[in-house]
Amino acid sequence: MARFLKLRTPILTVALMALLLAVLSACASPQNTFDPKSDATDSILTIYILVTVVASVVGFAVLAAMVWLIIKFRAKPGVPAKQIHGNTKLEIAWTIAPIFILLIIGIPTMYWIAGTAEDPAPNVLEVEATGHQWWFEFTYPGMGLDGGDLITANELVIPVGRDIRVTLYSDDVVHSFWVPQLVGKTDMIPGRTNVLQTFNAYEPGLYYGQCAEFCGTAHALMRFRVNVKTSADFSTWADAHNAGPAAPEPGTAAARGSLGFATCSGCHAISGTAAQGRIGPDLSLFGERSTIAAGILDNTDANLKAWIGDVRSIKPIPEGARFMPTFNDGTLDEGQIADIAAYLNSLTAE
Amino acid sequence: MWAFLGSDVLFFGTLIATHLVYRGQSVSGPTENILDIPITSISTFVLLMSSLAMVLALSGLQRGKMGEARFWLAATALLGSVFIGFQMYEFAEFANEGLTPRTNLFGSTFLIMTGFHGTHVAIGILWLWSLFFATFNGKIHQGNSLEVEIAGLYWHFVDIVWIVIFGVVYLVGAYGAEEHVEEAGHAAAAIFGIG
Amino acid sequence: MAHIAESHANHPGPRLYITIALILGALTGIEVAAFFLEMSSWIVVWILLLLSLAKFLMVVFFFMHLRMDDNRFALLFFAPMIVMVSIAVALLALFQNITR
Amino acid sequence: MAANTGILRRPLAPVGIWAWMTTVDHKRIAVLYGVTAFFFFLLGGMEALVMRVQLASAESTLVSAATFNAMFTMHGTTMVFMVVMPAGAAFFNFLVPLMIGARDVAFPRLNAFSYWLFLFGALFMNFSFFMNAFPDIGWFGYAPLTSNEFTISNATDYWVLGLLVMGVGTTAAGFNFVVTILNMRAPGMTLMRMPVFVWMTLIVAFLIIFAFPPLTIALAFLTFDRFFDTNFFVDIGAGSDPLLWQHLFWIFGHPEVYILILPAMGIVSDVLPTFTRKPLFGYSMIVFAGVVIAFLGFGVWAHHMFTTGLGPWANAAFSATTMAIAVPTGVKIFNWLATLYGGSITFKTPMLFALGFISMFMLGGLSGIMHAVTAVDSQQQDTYFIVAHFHYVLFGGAIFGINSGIYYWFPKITGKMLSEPLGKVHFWLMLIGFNLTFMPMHILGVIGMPRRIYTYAEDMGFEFLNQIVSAGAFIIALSVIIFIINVVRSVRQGEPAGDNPWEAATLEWSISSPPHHYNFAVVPTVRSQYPLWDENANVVLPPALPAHDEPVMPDPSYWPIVVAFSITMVAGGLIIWQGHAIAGLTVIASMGLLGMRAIYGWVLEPMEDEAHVSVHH
Repeated sequence: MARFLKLRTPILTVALMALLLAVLSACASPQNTFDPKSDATDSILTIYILVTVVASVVGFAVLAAMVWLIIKFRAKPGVPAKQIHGNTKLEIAWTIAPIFILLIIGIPTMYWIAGTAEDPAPNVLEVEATGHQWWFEFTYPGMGLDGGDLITANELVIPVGRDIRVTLYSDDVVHSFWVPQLVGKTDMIPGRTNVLQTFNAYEPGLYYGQCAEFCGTAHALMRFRVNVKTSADFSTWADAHNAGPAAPEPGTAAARGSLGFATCSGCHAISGTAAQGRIGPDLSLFGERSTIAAGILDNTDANLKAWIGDVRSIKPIPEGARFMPTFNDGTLDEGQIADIAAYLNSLTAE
Repeated sequence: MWAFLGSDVLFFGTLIATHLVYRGQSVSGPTENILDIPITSISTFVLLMSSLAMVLALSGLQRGKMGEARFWLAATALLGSVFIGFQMYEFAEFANEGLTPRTNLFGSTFLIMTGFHGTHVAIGILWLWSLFFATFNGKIHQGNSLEVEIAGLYWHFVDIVWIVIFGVVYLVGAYGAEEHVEEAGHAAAAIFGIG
Repeated sequence: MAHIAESHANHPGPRLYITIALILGALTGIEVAAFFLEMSSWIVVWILLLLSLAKFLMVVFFFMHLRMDDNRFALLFFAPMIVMVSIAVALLALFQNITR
Repeated sequence: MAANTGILRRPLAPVGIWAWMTTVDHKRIAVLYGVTAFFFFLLGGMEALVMRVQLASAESTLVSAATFNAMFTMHGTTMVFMVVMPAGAAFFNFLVPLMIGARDVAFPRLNAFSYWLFLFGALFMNFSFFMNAFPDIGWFGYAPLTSNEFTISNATDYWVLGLLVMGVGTTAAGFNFVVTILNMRAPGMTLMRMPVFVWMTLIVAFLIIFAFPPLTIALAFLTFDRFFDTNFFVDIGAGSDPLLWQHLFWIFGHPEVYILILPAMGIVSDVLPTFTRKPLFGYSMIVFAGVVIAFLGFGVWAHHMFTTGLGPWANAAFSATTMAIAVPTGVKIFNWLATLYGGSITFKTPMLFALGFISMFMLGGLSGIMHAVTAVDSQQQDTYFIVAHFHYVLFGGAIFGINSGIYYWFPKITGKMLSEPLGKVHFWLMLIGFNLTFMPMHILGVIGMPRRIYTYAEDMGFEFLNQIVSAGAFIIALSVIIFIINVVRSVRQGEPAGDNPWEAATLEWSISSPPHHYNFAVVPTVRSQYPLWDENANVVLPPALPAHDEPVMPDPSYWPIVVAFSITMVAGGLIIWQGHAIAGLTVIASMGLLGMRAIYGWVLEPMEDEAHVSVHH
C-alpha cells in the first residue's frame, strides 16, 4: 500500500505545477475572459471569481477528505469494518450545507440578471449586428448619409466610455456575438431580435470577437474586431465613412482599380460611390480596417490580393453556399486584382 | 401497458404543446378558421361510442359470452374505421382548401399532430381485428381476457388523447382564433408566475 | 400478474358503462353548444377546458378502471402527466416573448 | 405445425452465429451490447484523436474543415448514443435479472429487438461515412443549420433517421426494465432491499420512457422538414422558430445526461460496499436522491440556452433549478465518502476506478455549477470550459464507472479474473491521461477558445495548452490499448474466478460464473439488502440442476432481428426515396410488409417451442 501512496503525491504535485505553468502562459491571450475591459465583463468577472473560488475550495476540501479517508481506513489486518448503515443527522447536515453554499453564488446571480434588465443610460449608442454565414455586418441606424444607416462590416467601431446597446439579428443560421473582453455572448437567431447586455468600454483599443455558435463549415474563421476609439475619433470616423473616398488621382493603380471595382459593385458597397451592392460586406474605409475576411487575416497587400484572387483557398466554403466567387481562374488577371487591392487600400479617411 | 401509455402521454403532450406554441405564428395561409366543428364533434362522438363498445366487448369476454364479445369487438373496430373516415375526409377537405403540411405553420403542426393520432387509431384497429379473428381459432377466450384488456387500455388512451385534441385544439383554437392567442399565452404565463 | 386477475370480479356491469358513455356524449354536446353560443370568450375557453378535463378523467377512471386497480398504475400514468403539463406550461410561457 | 409461425424452422441450437443472432437470453444480449459499445468506443476514440491531432498546432491544414466538423459531430453522437447508453444497457441486461433473483427480463424477445434496433440504427448512421455524407451538424444539430437549405449532402438524414431508429430501440428497453424490476423481484426483496444498481436502472428506465418521446417528436419534425418540406424550423419568414428545436432537444437532452450517469452511480454504489467491507452509507438517501434528480432533470433544460435571449425571468428560473439539482448530487457524493469512513478498504482495480469516478465526477459537478450562474455562462457557453465540464462528468464519471463495473463483473460474466497489475496500469494511465487532457481545457475555455473550431490563429495563445491536451489524449488511447491486452489475455488464460471472487453481497454472486442460462436453480428468498453477508444467509448454492428438470427458458426466436432489420430498412428506403423515388418506395413498401409479417409471426409464436418442451418432459 505504501507504494500506492508514494505514487499519488508526486503525480498531484506535477499536475499542479503543469496547471500553474499553463495558466501563466495563457494570460497573453487576446480573448482572455479574466482581464475585462468593459463594465459588463467586469461585473461578470466578480461573480466569475466568486464562483471559481467557491468551486475550487469545495473541490479541494472534498478531494482532501477523500484522500484522508482512503489513507486512514486502508485494510489493516485484523481491523474489521464498522457496519454503519446511516446517520440521519449527518444526512440533513449535508443537504442543508450545499444549499447555503449555493445561496452564496445564487443571490449575486439573481442581482446580476436583474442588472441586465435595467434600461441603459440616455446617451446609449444603438448598433445592430447581423450574422451572415461566416461574416458580421454592423449597422448604425440614423448615423448614415441624411439620416440613413451607416453600414460597415467585420470591424465594429465604437466610442469609449459610452453605453453601447447591440441588437442582434441573423440572416441565415444561428450565430453568437461574443467579445470576451467587452461583453458576454448572446446568440443571433434568425427570426428573433435579441438584445445584447449594454456595455461601456473602459479604454480605446482593438478587441477580438468571435462567432461562438457552430454555424457551418467555416464557423472557426468567422471572427471580427471591435475598434474602440475616443468619441472625437469616432465622430471623425463616421463622417469620413459617410463622405466617401476622394477620387484617386488618374493614372495610378488605385484609379485603374476603382474602374475594375465595377465587377465587385454588384455585391459590395462603398458609401459615397456608385457601388451599392448589399449582398457582400460593406467596404467603405476599407484601408483603415485592421483585418480582412472576417477578422482572420491582417490587412496587408499580399493577404488582400490572395483573398480577392481565391477566397476558397483561405476559407473552406462548401460548394453551393452563397459566397464570393473565385476570381483568379481567368475572370480577373493578376494586374486587375492588384489594382483593385490598391484601390481598396486607398480608401482611408484623409 | 400503463408504462407505454405514460410514455405516449409525453409523446402527444409534446405534439400538442408544439401546436399551442406555434398558434398564431403562421403568417400566410388558412389557420384555425378552416376547422369545421360540427363534423369533428360527430367524429368525437363516434370515438366515444367506440370506447363504450370496447368496454362492453371486454366485459362480455370476461363473462364468457363469446358472441357478445365478438360483436362488440367488431363494433369497436368499425366505429374506429368510421372515425378514420372522418379524418380522411377532413384532410381531403383541407387539402383542396389549400391547407397542407407545406402551406404554413398551422398546417404543419395541426396535420402532423392529427396524423400521428390517426396512425395510432389505425394501429388500434389492426390490433382489434387481429383479436377478433383470434377469438375464432381459440387463441382468445375467457381465460386470457387480459390480452383484450391491454388492447382496451390502448384504445381508451387513443380516445382520451382525441378528447384533449378536440377540446384544446379544435374548440379553444377555433373559437374566434385571433384574439385567443394572447389569452392562452397569458394564462400560461400567469400560472408559471412569469411577468 | 396475480393481482390483476382478482380485480376482474369488481368490474362494473355493462349498465354502468352505458350510462357513463351517455354522460360523455352529453358533455360533448354541451361543449359544442357552448362553442356556438356567443358568450364572452374568457368563460367559454374555461368551460371547454374544464369539460374536456372532466371527460378525460371519466374515461381514465371508469373505462380504464384506474379506480379499481392498485394505485401503482395511477402513479405510472399521472406522474408523466404532471411532468408533461408543467413542461407545456413552461414552453408556452417561454414562447410568449417572441419579439417578431 | 403451430409452433412454427415463420417460413424458417425455429433455431434451437445453443451454439453458433445463428444462436447469437436469435438469442433471447439476457446474458448473451448483455455481452452483445458490451462488445458493440466497446467497438464504437474505439471508433469514437479515433474520431477524438483525429480532432486532437488537428488542434495540436495552430492553423494546421492536416484535416479539412468539413472533415473536422464531421469528426466532432460523430464523436459526440457516437459516444453518447452508441457507447455510454449501450454500455449501461449491457450492465442492465446482465445484472438486473441476476440481482433481483429472476430468470430473465420480462419480455425476452423485446429485449433482443431493442439490441438489434440499436445495432442497425448505429450501423445505419455510420454507413453514411461510406457514402461520404458523414453528419457534420454537431451532436445536437441546432435548427436552421440542419435544414435542406444549409446542408449540401443528405448527411443529416442519416443522423436523424439513425437516431430515430436507436430511440425506438432504447424506449423499448426502457419499458422492458420498468416491468422487469417492478414485477419480477425474488420473494422477500422489497423495493428498499434492492441493490442500488437496480434502483438506478429503474430510475434510468423511467427517464428513458419519459425523455425519449420529445426527442422522437423533434426528430420527426426535422424529418418532415427535410423530406416533405413542412416548415417547423425552417422557413423563418413563415413564423417558425429555431428555438423550438433547442427546447425540444434539451427537454430530452438533460434527462439524457442523467440516463448516462445514473448507471455509473449505481455501479459505484454497489462496488464500494464490497471493497470497504461495510454496507453503503445512507442507502435510502442515495435512492431518494436518485429519484429527486430524475424529477428535477425535467426542469433544468434551458440552462443550455441561457445565451439565446430567453429573457431575465427564464434565465433566473432555470439558473435556480440547475443549482437545486446540485444538492441531491452532492448528497450522493457525501454518502459515498461516508461509506469509506470506518471501512477496511482494499484497492483492487474496480475500487480504484470507483474512487476515480467519485473524485473526477465531483470535479465535473463543480465545474458544472460554475456555469449554472447565467453571468458566468455568458462567458463560458460554447467555449472549451463547457467541453472540459462534460468530459469530466461523462468521461470521468460514466466511463470510469463503466470501467469499474467491467473489472468488477468480468469474472462473473466470463468466469475468469482480469489481471490486477495490468488493471492498475490501465487505471493510472487513464487517470493521468484524463487529467492531462481535460484539465487544461478549463483554462482554454477561460482564455476564450470557442468550441467546435477546426483551427485557431497563432496569436491567440492557445497552442501550448492544446499540445498538452493532445498529448493527454494519446495517453488515454494507450491506456485503452492496455485494457484490450488485459481482456484478451484473461479471456484466453485468465485464472478461474469462482463464484464470488470479491466476497460481494448481492445475489448475482450466489450463482456460478458464468451463470447457467436459467440463472437460479431455485429462486432465493431475500431478507436484507446484502443477502450474502447475512449470518443466516439461506442462499445456499444448490448443485446445478440435472438437464432434464431445468426450468423451461424462452427459446431463441428470429423475429426480433427481422422486425428490427425491416424498421431500419424503411428508414433506408426514405433515404433512397430522396435519390430516386420508385426504388425508395419499393424498399419502404417491401420492408414495411416484411415488418408487419414479422410482428404477426412474433406475436403468434409461443414462448417455448413445443419441440423443445417435449424433448425435456
